Amino acid sequence: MITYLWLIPALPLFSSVILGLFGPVMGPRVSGAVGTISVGLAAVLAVSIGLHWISHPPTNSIYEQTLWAWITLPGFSINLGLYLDPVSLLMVLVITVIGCLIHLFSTEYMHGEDGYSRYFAYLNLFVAAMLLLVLADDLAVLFVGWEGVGVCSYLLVGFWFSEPTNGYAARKSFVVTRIADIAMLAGLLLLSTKLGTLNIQAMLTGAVATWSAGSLMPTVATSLLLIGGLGKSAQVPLQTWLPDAMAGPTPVSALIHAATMVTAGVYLVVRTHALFLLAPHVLDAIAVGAVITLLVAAFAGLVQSDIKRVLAYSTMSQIGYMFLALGVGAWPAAMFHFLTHAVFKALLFLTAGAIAMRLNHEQNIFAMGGLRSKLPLAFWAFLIGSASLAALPIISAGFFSKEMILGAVAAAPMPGLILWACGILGAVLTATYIFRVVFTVFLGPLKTEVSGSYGVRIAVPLVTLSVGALVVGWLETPEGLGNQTIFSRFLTPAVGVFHHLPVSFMIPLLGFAAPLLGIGIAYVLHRNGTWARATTTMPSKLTIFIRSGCGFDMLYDELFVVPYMTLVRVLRHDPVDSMFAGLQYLAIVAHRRLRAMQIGQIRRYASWMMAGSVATIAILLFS
Amino acid sequence: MMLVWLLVIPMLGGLLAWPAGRFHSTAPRIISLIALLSDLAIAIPLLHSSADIAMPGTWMAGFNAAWIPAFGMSFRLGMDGVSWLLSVLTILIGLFAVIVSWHEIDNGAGFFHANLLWSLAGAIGVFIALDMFLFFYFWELMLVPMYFIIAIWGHENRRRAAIKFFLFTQGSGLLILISILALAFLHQQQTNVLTFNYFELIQTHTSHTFGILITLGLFIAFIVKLASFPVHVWLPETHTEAPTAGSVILASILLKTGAYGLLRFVVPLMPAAAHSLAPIALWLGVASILYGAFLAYGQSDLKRLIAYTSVSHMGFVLIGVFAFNIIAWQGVVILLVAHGISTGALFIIVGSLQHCLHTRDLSRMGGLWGDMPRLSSFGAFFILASMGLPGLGNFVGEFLILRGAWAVAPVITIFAAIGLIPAALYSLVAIQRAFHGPVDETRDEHDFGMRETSMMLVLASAIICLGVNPQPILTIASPALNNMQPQPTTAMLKEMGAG
Amino acid sequence: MIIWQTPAGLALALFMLGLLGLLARRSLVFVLMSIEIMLNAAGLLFITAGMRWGNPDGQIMLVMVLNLAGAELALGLILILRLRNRITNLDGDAANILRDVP
Amino acid sequence: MNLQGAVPLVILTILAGGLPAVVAIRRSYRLICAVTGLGLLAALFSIPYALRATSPALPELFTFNALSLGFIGLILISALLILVLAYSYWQPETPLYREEFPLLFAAGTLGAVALASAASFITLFLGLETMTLAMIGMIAYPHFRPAAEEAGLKYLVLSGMSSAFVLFGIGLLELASGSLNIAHIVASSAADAASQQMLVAGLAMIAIGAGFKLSVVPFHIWVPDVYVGAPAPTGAYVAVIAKIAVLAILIRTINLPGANLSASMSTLTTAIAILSMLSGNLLALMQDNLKRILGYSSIAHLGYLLVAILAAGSIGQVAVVFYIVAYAVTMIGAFGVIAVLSHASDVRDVDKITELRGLFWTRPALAGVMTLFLLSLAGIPPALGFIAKMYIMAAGVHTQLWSLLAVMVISGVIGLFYYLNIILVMSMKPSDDAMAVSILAISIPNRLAIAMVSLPILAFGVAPSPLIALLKLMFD
Repeated sequence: MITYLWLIPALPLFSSVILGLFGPVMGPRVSGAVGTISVGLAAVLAVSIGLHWISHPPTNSIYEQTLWAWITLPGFSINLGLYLDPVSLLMVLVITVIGCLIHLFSTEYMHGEDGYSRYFAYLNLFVAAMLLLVLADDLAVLFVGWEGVGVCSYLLVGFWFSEPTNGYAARKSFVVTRIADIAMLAGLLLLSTKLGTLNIQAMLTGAVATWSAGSLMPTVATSLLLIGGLGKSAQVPLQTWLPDAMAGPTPVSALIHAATMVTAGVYLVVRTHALFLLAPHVLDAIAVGAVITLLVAAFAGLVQSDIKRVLAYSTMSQIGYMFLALGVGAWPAAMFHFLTHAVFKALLFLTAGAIAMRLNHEQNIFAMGGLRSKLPLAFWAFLIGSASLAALPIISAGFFSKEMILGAVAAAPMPGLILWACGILGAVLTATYIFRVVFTVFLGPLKTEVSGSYGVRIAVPLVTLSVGALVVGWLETPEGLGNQTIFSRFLTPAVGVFHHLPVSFMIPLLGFAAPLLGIGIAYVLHRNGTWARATTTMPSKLTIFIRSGCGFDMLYDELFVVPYMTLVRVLRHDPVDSMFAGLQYLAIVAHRRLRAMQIGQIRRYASWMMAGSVATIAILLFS
Repeated sequence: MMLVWLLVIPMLGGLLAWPAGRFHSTAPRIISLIALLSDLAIAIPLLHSSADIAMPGTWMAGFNAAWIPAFGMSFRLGMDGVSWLLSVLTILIGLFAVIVSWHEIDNGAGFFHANLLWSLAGAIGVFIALDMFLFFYFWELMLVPMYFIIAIWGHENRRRAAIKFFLFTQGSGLLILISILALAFLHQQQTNVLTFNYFELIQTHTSHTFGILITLGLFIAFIVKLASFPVHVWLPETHTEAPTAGSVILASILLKTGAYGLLRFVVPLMPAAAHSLAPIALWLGVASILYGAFLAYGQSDLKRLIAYTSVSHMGFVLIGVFAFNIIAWQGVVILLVAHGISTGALFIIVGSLQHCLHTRDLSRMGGLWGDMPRLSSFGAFFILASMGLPGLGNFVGEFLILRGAWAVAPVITIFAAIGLIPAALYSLVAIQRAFHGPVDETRDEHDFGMRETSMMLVLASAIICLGVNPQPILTIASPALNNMQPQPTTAMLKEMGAG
Repeated sequence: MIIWQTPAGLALALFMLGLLGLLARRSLVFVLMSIEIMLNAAGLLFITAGMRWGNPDGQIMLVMVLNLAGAELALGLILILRLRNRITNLDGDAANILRDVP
Repeated sequence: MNLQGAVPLVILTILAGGLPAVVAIRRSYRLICAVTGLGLLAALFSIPYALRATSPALPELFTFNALSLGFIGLILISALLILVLAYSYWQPETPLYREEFPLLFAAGTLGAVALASAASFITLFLGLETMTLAMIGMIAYPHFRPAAEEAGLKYLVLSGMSSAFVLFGIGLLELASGSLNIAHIVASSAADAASQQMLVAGLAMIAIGAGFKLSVVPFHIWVPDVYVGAPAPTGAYVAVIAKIAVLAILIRTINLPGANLSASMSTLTTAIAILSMLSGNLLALMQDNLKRILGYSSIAHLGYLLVAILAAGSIGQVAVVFYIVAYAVTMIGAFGVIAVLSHASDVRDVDKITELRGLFWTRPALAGVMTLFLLSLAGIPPALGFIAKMYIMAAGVHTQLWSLLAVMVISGVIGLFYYLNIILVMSMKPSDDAMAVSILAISIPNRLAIAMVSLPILAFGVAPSPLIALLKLMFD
C-alpha cells in the first residue's frame, strides 16, 4: 500500500492537468466530480497508509521513495523523492481529508460560477503542490511545492479576475510571500554550498556534525529559512498579505489560508528542527515574534467587521501560537495545534462561506444578525468552531492544543512566563473577538433576507468538521484529563519525545479561565451594544490603526512601494537609451557642421583646399 | 560532413524559397518546413555519434577544410553537447517561426522565408564554428537576414529598430574581429603559425594587459548580443518592432549566441583575463537583472515588457557564465534553452494578440481571459514560467546559476536573487493587465485555434519536461562544459573558493 | 654661375599670386587666368631647376606644362562659355546648383 | 628597342590614337565601343605576355613589373566594366553625339595606365594630366545637363589647382635633387638643409595633388558635387580608375628601395586617415542622394585604405590591393545600378534614395545585387568588402595601430547607418509612381556588367583564397 505513496500527490496533479486541458469541454458536473474524487482517492490512500502505519510502522518510522534523479551534477545533486515520517504523514492526512471535504463543499458553493472547471484545476493543483511540499525529502523539491502553493494561492485569490481589487490582493499575497521565498532560496543556497546537499536528512546530519550550536552559519541559515516560513505563514513582519487574500472564494480561504498553506512555515521549522536547535537565538526570536503576531492579530481581529477578515486575523494569531510553541522547542505541541486549527478553522471558514451563500454574499457581520433560527446548521457549526478557536475548556479541540502550547511555554526557561502571559492575554482576546462575531451574527434581530437552502454537499463537510472539532483534541490531553499521549507518541520518531513538564497549578487554571473571561467580555459588550455602536460612530484613530493591522501596510507602502514606483517611473523610458540617443545626436550635429562646408561655390572649395594644403605643408615641414 | 549539410540545407532552402514565393505563397513555407525538418533529421542522430576527425575533448562531429590559407583560416566545424542543444533549439524555434508566420506574413513570403532560413543557418554556423574567423563570419552573416525580417515585416517603428539592431550588433562585432586578429597574431608571434583554429589559439599565452584587452573586445561584443545592461538598448526596440517570427528568433536564438560566445570563447581562451573581468561581469549581470525587471514593470507595451524581461534573464546568464563552475554553466545551458522556449512562446502569444486586437498596448487589453481563455491561460503559464516558477525549466536554470554563483560570490548572488522579486512583480502585473480585469464586451473573440493550441502545448510540455527532468540536458551538456574548463581554471577556482 | 634662388623665389611669388587670385576673384575667366599663372610659376621653377643642374629636363617639362596650360584653358573656356548661357554672367559663385546645403 | 613589357601601354596608345580615325571613317557608336572594348581587352590579355619580358621597356620613363602590371590589369578590368555600363547608358535618344565618349574613355585609360606605370615625374605628370583632361570631358559630356557642366567646371578648376601644386612640387624636387626619376629621388638624400626643406615641401605639394585625386580629407570637398553632376558611368570612372592609378604610383613608390615613411609623413597620413574615415561617414549620414553618398563613402573608404598603407609589411601591402579591388568592383557595381536605372536623356540620373523605394518588390534581383554592393561597402558578409575590411583590420592589428582601428570601428558603425538606410528604402513598399522605374528594361550588356561585378563580390566574399593568391603574385 505504502508503495503507492507517489499516487497521493500524483492523483490531484493528474486531475488538475485533465481539468486544465479538457475542463471547458467536460462541463461543471464532471469537472467537480473529477476534482473531488481525485482528492478523495488521495485521502483514502492517505488514510489507509496511515492506518497501516499505525499497526506496522516501517523501520525507524521513515519511508522514503525516490522517484527520479532531478539534477545530478558533480558536487551537487537533487533527487526527486518522497519522504514519509509521522510529521509528513500527519500533514498528508490533514491536507487530503480536509482538502477532500473542501472540494466537496466547493462543488456546491461554486455552483454556476464562470470558470468552474478552472477553479477545480487550480484547487487540485494546489493540493498536489502542498502534498509535494510536505512529502519532499529534499529542500529544493520542497521549494518547488512551496512556490507551487504560492502560485495556486495567487491564482485562487484572484479567481474572480474581473474585479481589479481581487487581482491586487492576489498579487500582494504572492509578492509578499515571494520576498520571503527569496530569503528561503538564499538559505537553500547557503545550506547546499556549505553542506553539499539539500536532502533534508543528510543536510541535518551534516549540519549537526559540522556546526556547533549557536555558531554563525546555522544562525544565518535558519534565519533565512525562517523568513521564508514567516512569509508563508503570515507572521509579523510579513503578515500583511493574508487579510487581503480573503478576496478569494471562501473555500479557498478555508483550504489555503487556514488549514494548509499558511502552516507550511510551521512544517518547515518542524521538518528542520535539528538545524534550528543549533541556533537558539533564532528560536528565541521565533518565540518573541510569535507573541507579537498573535497579539497584533488578535487586536486587529477585535475590530474587523468583515467575517472573513476576522477569521484571517485569527488564523494569523493561531499560527502565532504554533510559532510560539516552536520557539520553545515544543514541536509536537505546534503540530497538534496545527491539526486542531486545521479542523476548526476550516470549519469556521466553510461556515462563513455557507452563511454568505445564503445572504447573497454578504460578509459584513453587522449586516447579519438573528441567524440562529434561520440557519441552524450554520449556527451550530460556527459555534463549535468558535468554541474550539476560543479554546473553550474540555469540550473543544482547540482547548487541548492551546493548553499543550501554553503549558510548554510556561515551563520554558526565563522569558517563558512573560511569553505565557501574553499567550493567555491572546487567549482572552481570541475568545472575545470570535464570540463577538457569534453574538453579532446569530443573536439579535434578523437584518438580511435569507434565501436558498443547503444541499448535502454543504452539510456533509460542515458536520464532519464539527465532529472533528469536538473530538480531535482528545488525542493528547494534559495530566488532569486522562494524560492521553497518542499524538506525541506518534510523532516521537520524527521530533523526539515530548515531556509535559510540571508547571504551577495556576497555569492550567488560568488556561481554563481565559476563554471564559473572553466570552464573558464579548457577551457583555454585545448586550450593552458596544460592538454595534462601534460601526455607527466615527472610529477613533487608534481603532483605525488597529483595524488596518497596526499600520504595517502603510509603513510598507512608504518604505517599499512608493520608492519602487518612483524608481520605475524614473527608469521607465530607459535613461541608458537616451544616453545612446545622445551619441546619435552628436553624430548628427557633426554631420550638419560638415555638410555646411559643401556650399557649392568653387571659390569656397578652393579656400578649403588651400587651407588643407597649408596645413599639410606645415605638418611636413615643421614636425 | 553532416555538419556542413546542417548549414547547407537551410542556405539552399532559402535560395529555393525566394523564387518559390513568386509562384505560390505556400510554397516557401513548405520548403522552409522541409528544410528545417531535414536539418532536424540530421541533427538528432548526431547526439549519439562521435567525431570522426581528431579534436581535443569530446565532440559529436567535426569537419575541417581549408578556407583562406593565406591567413590560416579554415572551415572548421565541430559539435559538442552545448552546440547540439543550441542548434537543435535553433531548428525547433525555426520551425515554430515558420508556423507562426503562416498567416501573419502574407506579402513577400518567399523573401521572408529565405531570410528566415538564412538567419537560422547563420545561427547554426555560430554554434558549430570552431575556426574563430569562421565563427565571426557566421556571426555577421546572420545579422543581415534578421535585419530584413525586422525592417520589412516589422511594426510601426521597424526602420529605426532594424537599424539600431544592426548598428549595435555589427559595431560590436568589429571588436570581435579585432580581438581575434590580435589573438591570432599573438599566437603567430609565439609559434610562427598564423591560424584561427580554436584549439590552437586556446593555447596562446598572453600578457596580463593584452589578454584583458583581447578578452574585453570579445566580452563587449558578446554582452551586446546578450543584451546586458548597459548595452541592452537595442533589444527592447527590436523585439517590439519585429514581426512575431522575428521576435521569436531574436529572443530564442540570437540572444543565445552571445551567451554561447561567452561560454565557448571568452572563458576558455583566456581564463586569467576572464577571471579579472569577472567582477565587472557579475555586477553587470546583477544590474541587468534589476534594471530589466524595473523597466519591464514600467512598460505599457506588452512586447516591450517581455523584451525587458529578456534583459533581466540574460543577466542571470551573465552571472552564470562568470561564476566559472560547472553547476552554474549547466544552469546557463538550461536557462538558455528554457528562456528560448518560454520567451518564444510569449512572443507567439503576443503576436497572436496583436493579430486580433491590432494593439500591443496593455492599457487596451484586460479581461482577455473571458474572451480568449486558451490564449490567456497559456500566456499566464509562460509568464509564470519565465518568472522562474519552480517545477518549470527556467527555475532549474536560475537555481543552478545561483547555486553555482553562490560558491564564488555570495553577495552578488543575493542581489541576483533579489531580482526575482521584481520579476514576480512585472510578471503578475502583466497577467493582471492583459488577461485579468474587467472583460471588454466589444471585442471579437479570436481564441487560439488548433494550430496555435498544439504549438503551445508542445512548448508548454517542453518547458515542463525541462523543469521536471532536466537531467538529459545536463548529461548532454556535461562533457562539453568539462571541455571548456581548462585545468588552470579549476585550480584558480579553488583559490577563489578558499579566499 | 647664376644664382638659382632668385628665379625660384620669383616662381614661388608667382605661385602665391596665382593662388590668391584664384581665391579672390569671382569671375571665372580670372580664375582660369590664376590657374595659368600658377602653372607658369611651376614652369619657371622647372627652368630654374634645369639651369641649376644644367640638364634639359626642366625645359622639357616647361613644354609639357605649356601644353597642359593650353589644353586646360581651352577646356575651361568652353565650359565657361556654356555656363554663360545659363547664368548670363561669369560669376563663379553663381554656379552652385551642385551643393549639399539645403 | 624592346617593347615587350610595355605592350599594354602601346596597345592603348594605338587605341587612343586610332579611335579618332575610326570616328572619321564611320560614325557608329557600336563600332567605336566595340573597338574600344576590343582594345582594352587586347591590352588586358597582353599583360601575361608583358610579364614575361626579360628586359625592361623604356626604363627611363616607365616601370613594368608585376606590381605595376597588376595595377594596369586592375585598371583595364575596371575600365572594361565601366565601358559596358557606359555603352548602354548612352541610349540612342540621348540628344548628343555619343561617339566621342569612348574616345575620351580610351584617352583617360591611357593616362591612367601611364600614371600607374610611371617611373619618371615626366610620365607621371603626363599620365595624370591626360587622365584628368579626359575625365573633365567625360564629366561634362552631357552638355544639356547644367549639373554636368558645372561639375566639369568645378573639377577643372580644382584639379587645375591641384595640378599646379603637383607641378610646383615636382619642380621643387627637381630643383633640390636635379633629377626627375622617381626611384632616384627616393633613393637619394638631400645635400644640405635647404635642399632637404625643398624636398619635403615638394613632397608635400605632390601629396596634396595625390590627396586631391584620392579625395581624402581635407581635399575631398569636390567629390560629392562632381559625383552628383557627372553621368553615372563617369562617376564610376572618377571614383575608381583615377584612384587606382594614383594608388598604384603611390604604392609603387613606397615599395621602392630606400623609401620609408618618415615620422612626419606617417603623422600626416594618420591624421588624414582619421579625418577621412570620420568625416566621410559623418557627411553621408543623413544624405538623400545616392551618388553623393557614394562620394562620401569613397572618402571614408580611402581613409580605410590609408590605414592599410600605414600598416606596412606583407599583410598591409596585400591588404591595400585587396581593398582596392573590393572597392573598385563594388563602386562600379553601385554606380552601375544607378546607370541601369537612369536615362541618359534625362536632366539628371536616378540618384535620389527615395527613387529606389520598393526596388525589392519591383526588381528583386537588382535590389538584391544592390544590397550586396552596399553590404560590401559596409563590410558585411557574404560580400567581398567584408574580407577586405578584415584584411585591413588584420594589417592594422598586425602593426598595432590601435587608435586607427578604434576610429575605424566607430566610423564603421556610423557608416552602417546610411548603407542600411538605402537598403531599408529599397525594402519599403513601392509607392504608386515608382512604377515608372520598373518599366525601364535592363539591357543585356547591363545585366552582364552587373552580373560580372556582383559575381566576384559574392564568390570572393565567400572564398577569397584565389583572389588573395593572385594579388600576392604582384608583390613577389
